[in-house]
Amino acid sequence: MDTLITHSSILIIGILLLAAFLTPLVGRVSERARNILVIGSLAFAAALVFALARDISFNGIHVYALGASSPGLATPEGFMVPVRIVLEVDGMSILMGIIWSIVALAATVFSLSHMSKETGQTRFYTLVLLMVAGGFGMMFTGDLFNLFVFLEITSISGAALIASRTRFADTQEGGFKYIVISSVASLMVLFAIGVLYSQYNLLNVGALAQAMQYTMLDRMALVILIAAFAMKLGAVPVHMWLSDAYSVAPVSVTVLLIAASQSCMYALMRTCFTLYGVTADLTAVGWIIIVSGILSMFIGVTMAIRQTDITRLIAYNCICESGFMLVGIGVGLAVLADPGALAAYGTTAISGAIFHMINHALFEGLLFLAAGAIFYRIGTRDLNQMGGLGHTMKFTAVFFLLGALASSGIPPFNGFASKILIYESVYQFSPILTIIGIFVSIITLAVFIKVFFSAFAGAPLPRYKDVKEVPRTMIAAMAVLAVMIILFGLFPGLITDWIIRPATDALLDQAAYINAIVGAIP
Amino acid sequence: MEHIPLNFPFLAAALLVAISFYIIIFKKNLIKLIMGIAMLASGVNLFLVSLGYRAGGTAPIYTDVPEGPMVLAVPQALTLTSIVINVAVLALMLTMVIQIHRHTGSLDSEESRKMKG
Amino acid sequence: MLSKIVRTVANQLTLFIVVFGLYVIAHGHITPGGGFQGGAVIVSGVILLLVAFGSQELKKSLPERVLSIVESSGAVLFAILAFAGIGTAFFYNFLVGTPIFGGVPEPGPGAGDIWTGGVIPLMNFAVGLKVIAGLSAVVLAIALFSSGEEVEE
Amino acid sequence: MTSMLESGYVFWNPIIWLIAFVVVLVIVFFFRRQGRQDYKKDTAQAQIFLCGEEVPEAEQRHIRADNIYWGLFETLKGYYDQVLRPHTGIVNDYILWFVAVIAISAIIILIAG
Repeated sequence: MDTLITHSSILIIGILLLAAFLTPLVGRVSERARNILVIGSLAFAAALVFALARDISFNGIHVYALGASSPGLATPEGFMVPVRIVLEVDGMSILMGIIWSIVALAATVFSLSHMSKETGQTRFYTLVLLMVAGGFGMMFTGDLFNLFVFLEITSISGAALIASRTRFADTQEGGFKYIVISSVASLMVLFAIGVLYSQYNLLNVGALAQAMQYTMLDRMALVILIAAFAMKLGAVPVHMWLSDAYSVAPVSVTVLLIAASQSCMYALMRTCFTLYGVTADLTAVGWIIIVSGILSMFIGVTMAIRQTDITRLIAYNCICESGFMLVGIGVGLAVLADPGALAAYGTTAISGAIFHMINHALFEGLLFLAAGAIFYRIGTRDLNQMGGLGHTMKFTAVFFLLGALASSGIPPFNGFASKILIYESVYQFSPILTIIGIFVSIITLAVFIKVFFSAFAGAPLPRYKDVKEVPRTMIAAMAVLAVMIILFGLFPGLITDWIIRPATDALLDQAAYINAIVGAIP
Repeated sequence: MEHIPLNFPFLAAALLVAISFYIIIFKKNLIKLIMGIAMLASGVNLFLVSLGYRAGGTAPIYTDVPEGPMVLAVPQALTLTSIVINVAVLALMLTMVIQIHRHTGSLDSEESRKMKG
Repeated sequence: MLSKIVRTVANQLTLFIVVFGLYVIAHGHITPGGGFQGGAVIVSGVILLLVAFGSQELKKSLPERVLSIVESSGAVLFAILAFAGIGTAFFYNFLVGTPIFGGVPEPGPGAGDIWTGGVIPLMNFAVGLKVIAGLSAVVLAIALFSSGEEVEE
Repeated sequence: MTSMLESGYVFWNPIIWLIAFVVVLVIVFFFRRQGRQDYKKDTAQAQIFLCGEEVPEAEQRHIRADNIYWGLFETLKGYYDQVLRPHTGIVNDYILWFVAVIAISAIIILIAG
């Protein structure tokens, strides 16, 4: 067991990659074996994530050097700097890992039925496993170059998955937009990494953070990194690709894409807090992120209310919700240099944002899965064509309502718990931000009333007389997310104590992150 | 960076990046757009390779090398990885463009915007 | 399909290209090159054949099924080699010091010894397999796509 | 308490909220019980009454998504015209916005930060 925990960070990525490569071979033999392999490897990875989370809460940051003579040996004797590929998992990374594992498992179980009518399923699952492995890599990696590599793995497999239903013209368009955007963003990330490397000859995040001088070139690199990650996570004004890509992808893929966007949010936070951290004065950066967050909230929700395509509407709602996180992070960054303000409300703002990340993945995932369930039965995403579906698809309607209430911040669901943390702390920073936030939340409710009314409510339409409830695996996938939404809503204190607070502390404790790498000589 | 005699490689990389951004933004043909992204990748790769250059250095291979400095091996490894990734990206983009052309019969990015607003 | 002269010359040249590609793969750990580069060289031979014979003809000798299996097995081989070192650490070079590719070269300038590198040459071969199959499949698929034919899933 | 969430100034406890919610629910239900008891199912009482007009079919009766909130969009026409302008759906413009964001934040951070 100890050996398993020691190697768990690489095993999570490695097992998924191995399973991805095995899937085409197994898929030729039997479909059933392939599905068992996919679900089994994802479940195994999820179990390892939880074991690793437990280990980190007791033993602190987990460091793993690939190919070293001892797994924890990041800086061997005779070397001044960390060598080899290093994985570094702290409280923040493992929180993202928990989100990823839950979301990936739910999405894959959902797609067992949802994709069962499609061709090329073996390739679909190969790409899903690659994407999940890439996401875990992004969260666990300890050096910038592997961040780029895993970012590209996630983007390429994500784009291929978006375009996987080649018979529709709009999927090709959405996939193409996604891959253009992500490849430009990733190349700019690589450019920024090159700028940092040119000055310090380092790629490791911890070692770079220690050496950081915050020169002019460092600032340029910071700007490029922030812009690239902001584009990948869909912040206004570089959000337009998000609604195009999310709305056309198969919903199980969209759920994975949400988690991939979350990992870009993680990369943004890692860049700001850990890589630049206290060396730099990040007040201006914080304000840029706040403005972007406010714009995301406002434009996201006003565009959402206009849409008649159900998945596109939820995609705009995603932009709106990520605005809340950006505001929380931005406030945390703006007061990072001021210990008093940080203790008074900065930490709360950051933990609210982190809590909202996990909640966002859960309720947007549930909303998209419910939308996909509707598409699975009636074959259209157009809200104008829908009506009275609540009479026959009771479970889907209830799950959609649950997700909608959580997303609009209605108590006692989890969205409210994280939003109140953000409101409370941001109010002390600037009251106007909170007022905009509450206003946006109210419009979000109006958005979902529109969807619920036009899709589920009303008299049963004759043309949907024969529509049945979706298969059991799809309900199970939605139920997992729904149960987690209710649990997170009812016990927010427990969740914050267990995972959110350690994640916030890990994010703010730059010295511990550096020490785990640079001082790791046994 | 006093080992680098001239800033030519960096200037070339900057020029490549600038030209490729011009292409990506202003050329509406999807194939030209892909060429722009390929050029952007080359620009970034050139930048990375020239970071590791040492004046008079030899290739970082421990086989029959003359005495003297070696150029840095790490940026070359990074560049190779980046090239490999870009091959995959370009192949994926081209297949998608072929599919777009099949569906819409056009390669113009203004034609392929079913989704807007 | 091009003329007979072109086809014959392409046939002869492909052999040399493949041999050169295999050389680049095999010497990946001591000279510039490696799995990807050598694989790309070999795929350039495939492209030569594609140009000379056309995608329809090449599809018969390189069926998609075989390419897919070879590609997956290359990747699986790579992953297994990485996992084999997990007794110490993932990617640990467990072959150093053993009779297989186990030589440790002298640091500094010296003649290259091919019998070194541990798992690295083996990984180069695995990557080479994957790249040959994968890139050939990509090139073939794009050629078939652009000739307007449906590729079976 | 496991469900207590404190942000420093206020606290949020869903259990207390749920208890209050249930109490309000009971009160509402109590008032509802005070209403008339003579409702019968499957009679004319349960049917739609539209000023004596003939009730249209479900297909026509249904309020479609386009019609919901039309007044809001009519009022905010000027705002939506402005917001829709950058949402062109052309992939080139997306990159243009990306470059613009880099340029603006570079100016801000290089000068102010």
